[in-house]
Amino acid sequence: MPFAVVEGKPFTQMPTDLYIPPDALEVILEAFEGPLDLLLYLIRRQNLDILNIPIHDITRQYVEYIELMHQLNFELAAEYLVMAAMLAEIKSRMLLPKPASEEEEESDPRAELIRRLQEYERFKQAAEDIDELPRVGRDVFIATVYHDQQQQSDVDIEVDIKDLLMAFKEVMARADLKVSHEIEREVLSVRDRMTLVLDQLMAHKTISFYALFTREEGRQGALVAFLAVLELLKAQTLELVQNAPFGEIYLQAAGS
Amino acid sequence: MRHLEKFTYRQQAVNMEIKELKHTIEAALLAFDEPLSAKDLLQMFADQEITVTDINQALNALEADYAERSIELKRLARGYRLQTKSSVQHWLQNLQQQKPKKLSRALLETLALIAYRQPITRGEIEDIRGVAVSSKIIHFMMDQDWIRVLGYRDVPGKPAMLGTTKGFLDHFNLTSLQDLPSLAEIKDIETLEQELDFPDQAASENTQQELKDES
Amino acid sequence: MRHLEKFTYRQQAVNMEIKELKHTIEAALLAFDEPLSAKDLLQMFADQEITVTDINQALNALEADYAERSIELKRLARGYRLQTKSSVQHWLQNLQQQKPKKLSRALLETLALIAYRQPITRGEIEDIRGVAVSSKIIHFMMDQDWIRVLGYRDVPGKPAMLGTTKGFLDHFNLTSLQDLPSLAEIKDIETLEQELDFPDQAASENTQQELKDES
Repeated sequence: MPFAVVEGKPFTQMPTDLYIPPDALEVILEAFEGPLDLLLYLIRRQNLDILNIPIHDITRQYVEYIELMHQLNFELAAEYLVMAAMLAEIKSRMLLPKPASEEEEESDPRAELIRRLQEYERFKQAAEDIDELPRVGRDVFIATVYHDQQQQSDVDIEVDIKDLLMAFKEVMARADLKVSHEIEREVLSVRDRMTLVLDQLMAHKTISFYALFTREEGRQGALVAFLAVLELLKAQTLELVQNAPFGEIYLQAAGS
Repeated sequence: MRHLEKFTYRQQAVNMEIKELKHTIEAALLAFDEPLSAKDLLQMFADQEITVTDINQALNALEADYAERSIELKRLARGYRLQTKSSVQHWLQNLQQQKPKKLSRALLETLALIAYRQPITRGEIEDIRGVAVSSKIIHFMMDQDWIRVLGYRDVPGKPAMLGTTKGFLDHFNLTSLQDLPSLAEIKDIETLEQELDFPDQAASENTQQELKDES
Repeated sequence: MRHLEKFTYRQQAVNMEIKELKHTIEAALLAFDEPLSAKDLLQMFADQEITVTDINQALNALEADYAERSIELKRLARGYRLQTKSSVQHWLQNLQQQKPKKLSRALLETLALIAYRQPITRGEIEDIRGVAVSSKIIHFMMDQDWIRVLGYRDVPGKPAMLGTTKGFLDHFNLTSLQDLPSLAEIKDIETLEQELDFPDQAASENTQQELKDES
């Protein structure tokens, strides 16, 4: 079974020659889902028993691979290096002489690694099994017929403002923006105003800059309107035009 | 599907029986939302020796099959479509009423971002959410008159800027966008939620139910 | 539809014939995207004297009707759904506009861990897979309504515990989590350790020999 296909050529063995084209390595790296996957591959490739890993050979092969990556300045996930260190540690522990007559027998240093490899392997298999399940859109399609929506009495849509708020909270938490993105009333009113300005532009193509400000709104209102225009300018959604020096300033949709 | 399995698609000059053809065409009409034209159906069997006459014969047979059933084959300008007969409308309406449409999480998040961050482009929504926004969602919200295009940004691709409508405010009983709670206020709901601390699935569902009841 | 038209929904004590019932249920299953439960179907006929037995009888009859056709009645977690048989997939894919995206191994492994080990945190998934889980994968699966947050573990950082949804079962054609393919056996480490014992002297010498060769 080839573990990688490079330029149409299947690779059934880890390349042994000195020079490997960098893109080939990239393919190799992408073929593995992490250090456990790579290790599992090295073990399976040689038909070795997972319960009795020749830790020396495996460590050597693993480190060779890592070094090759390193030499080619390939950015290697830290997990690969952690595994290399773990293998080296197991190897050194296995080289130590067996404690003569200790009260408690020390367990095989490989045990933890074997447990992890086995655990990973069964989920790797489970993933393949899940991929085999008949999937909607790939293997089967949901059978539907057209159903006239017009004839239906008002469709009830189950959504209330709380659902919407929770959705917003979650999506913002997820965006993981370190900058505080408190939505303050003021900010929102600027956004509200931005929408209003765009509305006017849709209706009139150009509007006078000064028409945006009304006496009734007071200073606060003027500030909000001004900030809205600045925001829209920043977002490249509108342009300011002036036909003559000191002439009236107009707003128009960008690119119009 | 004995007949179907008998040949592979590589084989030429094998004619499907009309019955198989009929069942396959039926499956195609049921599988796709859009009407299928005779040309589409022919294309489906491109590697078979199927003619327009065969297709028409199969469609006629299908139509006859549906005579006593509650769906029918409709010939539209764009092609063929299966649809429910109006005689079952009453029953379907019963079902419609007791099964209010639930909005998907993707839709709710998209709508929330549009409400709070308008004017916002689809690309910006995708950046924040980290996943693509489907056109289906955008169209649905436009059909519901919750969102609209406010204008176009003057950058390559001229992306549309989306914003909410009056219909959105009406639906959520808001007088203006400023009535939307601030993020700080939303966080209070979050604290409330955490205090409840749901230990398992059942409890989690319970909590959501309570939240709904509360409102 | 002679029988259906004979009565209006206001009339009581009129029993639909099983055949009519069957056709109406079929139309309902085809009219809605979501699976319909037996309860949904019962409520659809709330004004009729229809029992669960009738519904089941009709569903069985439907199932039999589909035996030689290219669609099938599938019983899923949320209810019944009609879908195309995988045997016609070859033909249908000729008409499929967008080929379905292949799911990445990273996604499938993460999904497998969530499905078999729920509730599970992202950290636990990373421990088993030995690599970081990308947020993109988690978000994508949440968007598809395959996974959801079941709650938060009461440890520092309050990590979210993830689990699968009914949408996951529906998408992968499963009735319940018990239908998942069984996990491979893990060989018992306790017995393993006893068997292995420490490498004896010979093996140890061997290793040292190898070390020498290497240098």
